[in-house]
Amino acid sequence: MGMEFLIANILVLILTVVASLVAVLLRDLLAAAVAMAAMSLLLSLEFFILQAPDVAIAEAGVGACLSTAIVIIAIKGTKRTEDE
Amino acid sequence: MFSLESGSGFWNPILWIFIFFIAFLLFYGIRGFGKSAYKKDTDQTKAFLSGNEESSAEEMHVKASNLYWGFTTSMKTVYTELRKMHTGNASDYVLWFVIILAFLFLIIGVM
Amino acid sequence: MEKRTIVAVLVFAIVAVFFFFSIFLIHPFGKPGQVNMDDHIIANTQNETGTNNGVTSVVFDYRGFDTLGEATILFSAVAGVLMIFRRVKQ
Amino acid sequence: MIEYIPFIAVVTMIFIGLYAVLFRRNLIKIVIGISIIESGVNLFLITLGYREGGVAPIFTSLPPGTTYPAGMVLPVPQALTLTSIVIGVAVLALMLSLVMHIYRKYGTLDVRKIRRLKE
Amino acid sequence: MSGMSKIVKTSVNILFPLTMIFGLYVIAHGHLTPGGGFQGGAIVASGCAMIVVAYGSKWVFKQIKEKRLSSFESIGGVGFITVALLGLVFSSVFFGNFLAGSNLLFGTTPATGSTGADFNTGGVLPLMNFAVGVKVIAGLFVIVLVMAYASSVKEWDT
Amino acid sequence: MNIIDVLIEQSPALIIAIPLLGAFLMPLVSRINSTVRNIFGLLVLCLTGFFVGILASDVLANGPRLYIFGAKDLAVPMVRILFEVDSMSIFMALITMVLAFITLIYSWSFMKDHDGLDKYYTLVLLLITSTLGMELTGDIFNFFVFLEISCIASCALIAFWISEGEALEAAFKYIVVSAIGALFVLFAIGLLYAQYNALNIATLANVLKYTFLDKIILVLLLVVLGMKAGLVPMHMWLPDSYGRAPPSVTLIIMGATLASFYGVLRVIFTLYGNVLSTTMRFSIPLNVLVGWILITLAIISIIVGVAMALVQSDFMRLIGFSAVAEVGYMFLAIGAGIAALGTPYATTALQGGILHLLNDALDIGLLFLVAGAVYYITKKRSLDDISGLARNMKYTTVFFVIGLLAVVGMPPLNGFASKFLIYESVYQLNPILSIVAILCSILMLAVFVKVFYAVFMGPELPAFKNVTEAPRSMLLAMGVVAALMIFIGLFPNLVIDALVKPAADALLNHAQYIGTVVGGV
Repeated sequence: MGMEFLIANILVLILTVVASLVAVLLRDLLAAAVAMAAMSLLLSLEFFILQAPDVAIAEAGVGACLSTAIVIIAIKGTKRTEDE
Repeated sequence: MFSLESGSGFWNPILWIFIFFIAFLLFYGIRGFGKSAYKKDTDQTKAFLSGNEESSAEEMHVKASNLYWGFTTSMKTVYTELRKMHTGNASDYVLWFVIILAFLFLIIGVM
Repeated sequence: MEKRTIVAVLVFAIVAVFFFFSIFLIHPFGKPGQVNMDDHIIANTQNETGTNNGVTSVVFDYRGFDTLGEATILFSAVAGVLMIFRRVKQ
Repeated sequence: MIEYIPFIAVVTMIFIGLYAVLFRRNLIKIVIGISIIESGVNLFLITLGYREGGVAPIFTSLPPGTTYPAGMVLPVPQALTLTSIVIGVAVLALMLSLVMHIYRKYGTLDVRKIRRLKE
Repeated sequence: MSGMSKIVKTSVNILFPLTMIFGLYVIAHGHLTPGGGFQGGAIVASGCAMIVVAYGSKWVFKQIKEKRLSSFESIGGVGFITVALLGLVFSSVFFGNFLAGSNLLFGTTPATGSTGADFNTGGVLPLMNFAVGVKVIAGLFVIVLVMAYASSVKEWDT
Repeated sequence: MNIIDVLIEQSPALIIAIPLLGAFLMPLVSRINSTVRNIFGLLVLCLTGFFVGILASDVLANGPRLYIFGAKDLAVPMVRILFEVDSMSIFMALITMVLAFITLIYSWSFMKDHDGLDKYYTLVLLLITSTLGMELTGDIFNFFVFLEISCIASCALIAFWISEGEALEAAFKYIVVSAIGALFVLFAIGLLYAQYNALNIATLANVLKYTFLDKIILVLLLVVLGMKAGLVPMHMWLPDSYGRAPPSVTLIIMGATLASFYGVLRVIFTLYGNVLSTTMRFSIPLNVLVGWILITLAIISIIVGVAMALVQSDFMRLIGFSAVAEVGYMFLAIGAGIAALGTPYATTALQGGILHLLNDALDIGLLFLVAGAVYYITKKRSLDDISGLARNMKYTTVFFVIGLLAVVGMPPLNGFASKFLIYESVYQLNPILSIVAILCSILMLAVFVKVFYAVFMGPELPAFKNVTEAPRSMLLAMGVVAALMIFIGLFPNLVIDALVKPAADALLNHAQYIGTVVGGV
């Protein structure tokens, strides 16, 4: 396995995990939705690195775009902050 | 012919109905020996509540939730635990799932 | 801490330990052990399905029935969403 | 250890999502948690299908010098992941529309307060 | 959502046809290049979601009824299952790829190994890609549209 | 070639394709009018039922049948999806079809005044399709896909009464629980694929070695499917959703639940069939371990289900809790069958469990239909608000009494036949289990006597002076179920010989299931 591949792979994976952690921990739901979009985008990049272009396109279209749109619509229909 | 074998016993509905019918006839016959002085709608059929007036049927009706009051009160400790278990919280439902998952991991996974 | 939190953390940890332990028993990343099914597909996709894209041949031909199920899932989700946002006359 | 890093990322993502479901109180956070679990499982399937130095299983203008089948990644997990992604968005849409409706009825998104059905 | 500023609307007007063309390209070339019915459908549906964001869901809702979209989705699904059933009729097995190798429509078999892009290959797969594409476009768009409409009206009569 | 042979050969695919096509067409058809829609639904179900019938007659006579999607013959690695239909699958499919017919007939009257019915019938057909698919499939990923369809369709149907907040709440809880469960199933499938590079159940069962990963997979599949079947303490979604779904669809949601139970059977007996009796860990055979785990959970299910049912005041929620207890009886029987694998009474226990599956579907189904009729007439859920309905709803009362007697296991109704087999065989494993089961049965009688007293006996409330009998199609549906129950009660041996024994043998004979695929290369 090439060194560049390894570094890119690990970097993207760490960023994905960090993005998902941010999406879970943020109080502001809109920011969490954006973090989720970032996670999906990084995930689709990871799929591309792992030679799965089909899945990468699907994840970019469905996960990063439509899912985020749906979540933001739902946040707009309810309320924005997480109250404890 | 129509019987169901379980290895140690058998169950035959047709035979059971036949025996039940005979038992019913016997019971009916024995019932005939009872008092024939019973008359409907006389004082002898009225309930005697220490001389108090009998309430109407609506007032006497016990609501369904109070029906087994004695049982539930005597089993109070069990029922408080059971009610505490059914919190109705969606996260708790998932938590129970994870608990069973952990238990079975410990039992099956370690063995 | 509440009792629920303690229990939750405990079982969470147990399940996590088992999961983390189990993934080290899978083949190392990039070196799949048995590959006969996938090799068969890669070798035969051009002859059997006439398709250059191996993934599409799996999605629509070798495992086309799953794709029908997938389309059905989307269909039932749409039916569900439309049903939930229907107007109720009262 | 370094060979297992993608798998570790997968399990970490699954448990981050599970954490959201178990410990977060907001319904939309729970939904986001389920979505993260789903992403983790998708990544798991793709990771299983990767073959060292392989290219995508597409024959149109293949890079020269590719040997196949040994030089291609496995196609079946990719197909499974496609199915799983569509399932994910379907479940997400249904859950969020339920959440929107629940908010209109209950006036809150706190999971501890949405429990008229108990005992 | 009553619609956004003029700049947004204009840029969406330019971007939307491009997204549409790209999505349809992905659907049509699903059997040759990465992509297919789902991926292309998702891309087109995101373009439509862009329209919903820019123009407001009420305006879009006036233009196109959700019943019509749901019928389109049904038609896509029926088309998919019909292709599968045609396999049952012509090659006597459900999901049979009866066009592959028949030299009819999409029936050419490509040479093995690295080949150029020959559009006329794939058997029934391009047909299924189209059916699924129609279905996914309509399905995802109707989900976004209905949810956006429901979140934009204050009280819906339930 | 005979036309019937061709139809039989194609029937596994058509059983799925026809209701699916019907579901896709339903939004278009229901634009015409409601009568056409009802007739269309019935037609679709009749066609499906016909194919299930001919497939059943063939499978019961000639053994398991394969159907490969997309090709005539198997390639050596099982690359394609295939359906493998044996007697157990077809038994489940027959139950599903019966429940589907009853649901459809009942819905005609029950759902008449609602709107959104095109979506309702679409989802009903989708749920039936997914249940049939789960039961017939021989591919584990395909099983997951159908499981997911059944989750989504059930969730949407549970939320059908959207103007009640509780229905939405129940649906949300259901979808959270089942989405997470399904994702864990997908993880388990990934682990299976990683080890053996196959997705076919028979192929996997042939090469399974019971490594540590296989233990993880077993636990994941067992727990998720157990949760979907309603095992305590993962049952809490079940009374919520059964209690709040329209009673007409509770039947087929119950069909999906039973399909999950079938999944448990398939995982234990077929997927782990080879290793089940040959693996010993710390001098305990695997089958004893798994069997006693199931028995423990089953006993807890029975006790908790009955105890909670006793204090409920909502009619349908009460039946939901007693459904949990009935699921416990089924798990008790198969747990005993697994723990004692190889002995003659294990087979009896298994037969009892499988017969109880049929009886549970009919008994609890009839009670839900009666509850639905009461709700339809009075529009009230709480038992405290209803009283004295027996005066005006004579037929419904009779059906309720039949359901009551059957569900508590009174002779000579069908519930007794299966519970008799369960008690007798479990007694030989451990007498205490049997005693607990019988005691809980008696408590169940108390539960339903309370319902009978509250709903049908008692003084006539002024609000219900002028109530009438339930509409005719609802009575017809209830009558059909009651007739089936009396028939099974009177002639249990006919059903056992014709359907239950082949099903139990098919489960125990995993070598045949595997050999049909692997040997047929």
